[in-house]
Amino acid sequence: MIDQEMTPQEIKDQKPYLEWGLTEKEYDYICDHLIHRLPNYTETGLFAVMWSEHCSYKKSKPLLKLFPNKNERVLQGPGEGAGIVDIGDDQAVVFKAESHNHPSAVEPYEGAATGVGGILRDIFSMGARPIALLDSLHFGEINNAHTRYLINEVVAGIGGYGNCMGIPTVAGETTFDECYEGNPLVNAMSVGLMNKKDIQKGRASGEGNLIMYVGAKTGRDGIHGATFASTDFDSEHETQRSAVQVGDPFMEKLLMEACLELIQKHADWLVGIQDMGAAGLVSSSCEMASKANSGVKMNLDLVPQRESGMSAYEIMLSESQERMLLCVKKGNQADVRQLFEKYNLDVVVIGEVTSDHQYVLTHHDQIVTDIPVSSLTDDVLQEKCPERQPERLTHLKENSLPKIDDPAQTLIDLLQQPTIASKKVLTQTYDSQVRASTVAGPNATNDAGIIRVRGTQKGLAMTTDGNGRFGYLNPRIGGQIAVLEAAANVIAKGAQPLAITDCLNFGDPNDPEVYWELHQSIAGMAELCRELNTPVISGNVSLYNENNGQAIYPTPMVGMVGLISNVDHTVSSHITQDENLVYVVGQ
Amino acid sequence: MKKFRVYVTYKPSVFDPQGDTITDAAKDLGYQSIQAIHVGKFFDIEVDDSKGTAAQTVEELAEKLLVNFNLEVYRYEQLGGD
Amino acid sequence: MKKFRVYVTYKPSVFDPQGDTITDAAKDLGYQSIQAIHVGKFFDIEVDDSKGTAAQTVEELAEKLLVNFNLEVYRYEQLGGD
Amino acid sequence: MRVAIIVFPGSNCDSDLHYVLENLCHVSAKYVPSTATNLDGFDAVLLPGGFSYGDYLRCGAIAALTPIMGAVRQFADSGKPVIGICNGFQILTEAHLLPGVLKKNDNLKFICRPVALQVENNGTPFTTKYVKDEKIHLPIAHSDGNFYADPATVDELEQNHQIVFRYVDQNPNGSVNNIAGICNRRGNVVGMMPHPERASEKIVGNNEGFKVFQSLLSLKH
Ligand SMILES: Nc1ncnc2c1ncn2[C@@H]1O[C@H](COP(=O)(O)OP(=O)(O)O)[C@@H](O)[C@H]1O
Repeated sequence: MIDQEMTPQEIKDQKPYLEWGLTEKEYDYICDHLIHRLPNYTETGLFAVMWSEHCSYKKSKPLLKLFPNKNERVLQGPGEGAGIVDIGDDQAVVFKAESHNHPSAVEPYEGAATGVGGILRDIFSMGARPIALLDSLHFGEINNAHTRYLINEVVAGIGGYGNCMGIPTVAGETTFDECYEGNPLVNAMSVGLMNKKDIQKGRASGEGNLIMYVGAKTGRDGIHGATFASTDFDSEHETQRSAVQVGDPFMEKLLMEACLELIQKHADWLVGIQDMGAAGLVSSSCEMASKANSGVKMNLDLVPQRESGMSAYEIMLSESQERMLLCVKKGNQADVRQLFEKYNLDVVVIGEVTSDHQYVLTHHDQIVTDIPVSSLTDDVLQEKCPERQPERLTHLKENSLPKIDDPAQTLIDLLQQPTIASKKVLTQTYDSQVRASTVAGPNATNDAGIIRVRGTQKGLAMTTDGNGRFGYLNPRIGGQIAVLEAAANVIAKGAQPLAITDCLNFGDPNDPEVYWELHQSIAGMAELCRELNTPVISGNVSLYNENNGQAIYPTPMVGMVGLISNVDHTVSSHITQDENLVYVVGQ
Repeated sequence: MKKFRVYVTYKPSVFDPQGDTITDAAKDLGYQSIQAIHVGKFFDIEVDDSKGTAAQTVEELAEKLLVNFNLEVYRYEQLGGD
Repeated sequence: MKKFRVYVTYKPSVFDPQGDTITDAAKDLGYQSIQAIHVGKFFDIEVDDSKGTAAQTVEELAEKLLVNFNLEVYRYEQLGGD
Repeated sequence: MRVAIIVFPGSNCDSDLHYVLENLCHVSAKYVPSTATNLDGFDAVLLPGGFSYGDYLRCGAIAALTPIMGAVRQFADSGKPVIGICNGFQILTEAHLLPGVLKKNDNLKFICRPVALQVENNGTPFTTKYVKDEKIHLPIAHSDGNFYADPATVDELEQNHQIVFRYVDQNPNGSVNNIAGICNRRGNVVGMMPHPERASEKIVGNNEGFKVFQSLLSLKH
């Protein structure tokens, strides 16, 4: 892709960074205030990707502050791979949701599969064993051949990855609406279980400690995937895309077992661990250094590579899957190497922690990057985004309840809606029972999935819920309803709601109306989270969900986990006998 | 009737975990001389050619149904026929 | 270095739903001239031939690993090489 | 009784078997890696489900060639009990410890759901606690569970009572003669697609598979 790299001056003159998503204002700010010189090609690429919305949350961060994220049970809130909640008996539950909307629109099987792979790494990098997967899928109307292709491939991709990993998919949701045509929403959530003592963080501290790379080799997959996910999605990008990320669940299974063995048996060798997710090596390494307030220096020649002739830029931005970055105590590198080699995984020391707060990369014996760590992670220019209530809402009739003449026919019509009809044909292709702990799986009679906690009486109920139509009619109430529906589903299984994770699926935030919707939805969700004492412990923002200029409905997805104190006492949601009495409780 | 064979392979830049795993397995079996194994698939297609458009049909079919251009490339040839 | 291609197909007596499914899909797409589609896989194998036993290695590998004789048959050929 | 659970790279039902044996059956179960070469001191060998080597070539094909399989063969030849469940069954066929092969399901999809089975042979070390022709339900979870063998082999299996479990009511995957599980001629090596270890406790909805393990426990040593 890049044979001859532009010089810093050429970059300044020709502005290739605009295409990578960096604005002129940001570029100038970086030159004048952060590094006091012109960035070279590699550095410019690193800034572009780290300053993208996907990595920096520069647009959504001010709104995310509205969410409550602490309470007496929360052990880890947002900011790490996943959030953690105490469930007693020295155990904790770990969970997070992640969107893979844009990759799935382009290559639905691999997009969905690698979405699952990514969320699982977030869970096991915290030291937890994943015990369940959930998903939230929103497609266009089913009467379209391309939509049917997307559905089949996305569902096959989720199953293909999760089944192979041996993690049961126990709940989820699938809806169909025209607004998602061409821009399906593919959100995956994973729940893990751990002993509190095993909690890990992604940090690189202690001068001289080693940065180790483990897992799959680096290829040119998904270069600029992170900025790609952060710019408007139109057909033009489809052809620009360099290489699709391909998942290897077999390698990830080995990686998971190796990482869990390291964490659970040899925590003393380890300083920190982080998944290489979006923006791969650059985001994991600079975030690990930033969180520990240290510097890091790495030699890119040592990075295991699948393709020849990769540039520093490509190595750093590659989104090859099934890779982890470790910070290992000096002196234990041979032990760690031995452990990973037992699982047939690549493992190499690629750098070390420094004390000078600089981010330094060498490639082919040249220094290709030397910038402050904080310039990539903390100094991102915050943007104030204008917002405005959408036109459509000012004219909304107060009372637009549909008139129903023939309730029986309406009921039949409703039941025929794909969104309401049974999803069995899809969910049967997911292994929902591996790990032999599924008390309730995906089934029309289950409002939430339940996994029992072996060795205790406890169970964990979990659900994903979102409804773009409510969000469209009233984003604030839509946000409230998403949390409320999740809570109702968990409570219906006899569980006490603990906390939530979310995926905020919205359109282009530069559109003031979309930004308003985002703001309102978050405010509504936050209100309900406070009310229910279910803080937001992790989550993900997916913006620019548009197809040829038309935004999707505001679709915040809520993933909730609840604790069941005695799993023997859960009830099913269906009517089990003739002459059972039906009650309506509440308003 | 004509017969065609369509060969589909991964693009060289695309990660092929299947091929890599099989290569490793071959080496583990003691076949150290094996350098690389790549997996591909092929489709043998019998087409009625009374309109003389069989080759074009095969191409269209490959592009619409048999090949995923995000990941794969293809090539086809005519086999013997009557 | 030599390069071989090993073709693996179902025995004619074994039912292959994949081929039928693709044939149906092709007809659904409107390609009525398609009579039948059969699916096979191939393995492209690069072997070091400094001992002159590359072909034999490929055969052994096919029989031990690549082919299941309950279902499948194989055939191989040498591709260009140096 | 000492039970070996073979762990192949990519096995994922190994810990479920371990849990059933240690926590529900209270017998000693040890994980044995596929790189090991002997099974001395064990009384039974279990090959778990999962995706050994990612199922990247054919299900079970690469696992069948790992070092441990030589030891499993010896163990089986000595008449001791061996069972392969799901991927374990696929591995046993690929290793020719059982005849036939597991093809892709005829709907070409992964299927996870409960199925109805009939116990056809209650003489194997894993089925003595069942009554002959007993109808049970067990979960299946596979994309390649469609048992196939040439007609002569199938006849032989039928004649020698080597069909251990048969799907009844409905055949989920297209397997010949509705075969869900078989044994070798001697009866000590069993392969089955359904997962008894996922159906060994009421709390997970079904305990009709537990008798597979109880049968094993009741063996005399
Ligand atoms: N994409 C999916 N993945 C996993 N489970 C799903 C998915 N879609 C629906 N389900 C499950 O199927 C069941 C029925 O779902 P749904 O029809 O949406 O019912 P409800 O409206 O009661 O949530 C639930 O158990 C749900 O968790």
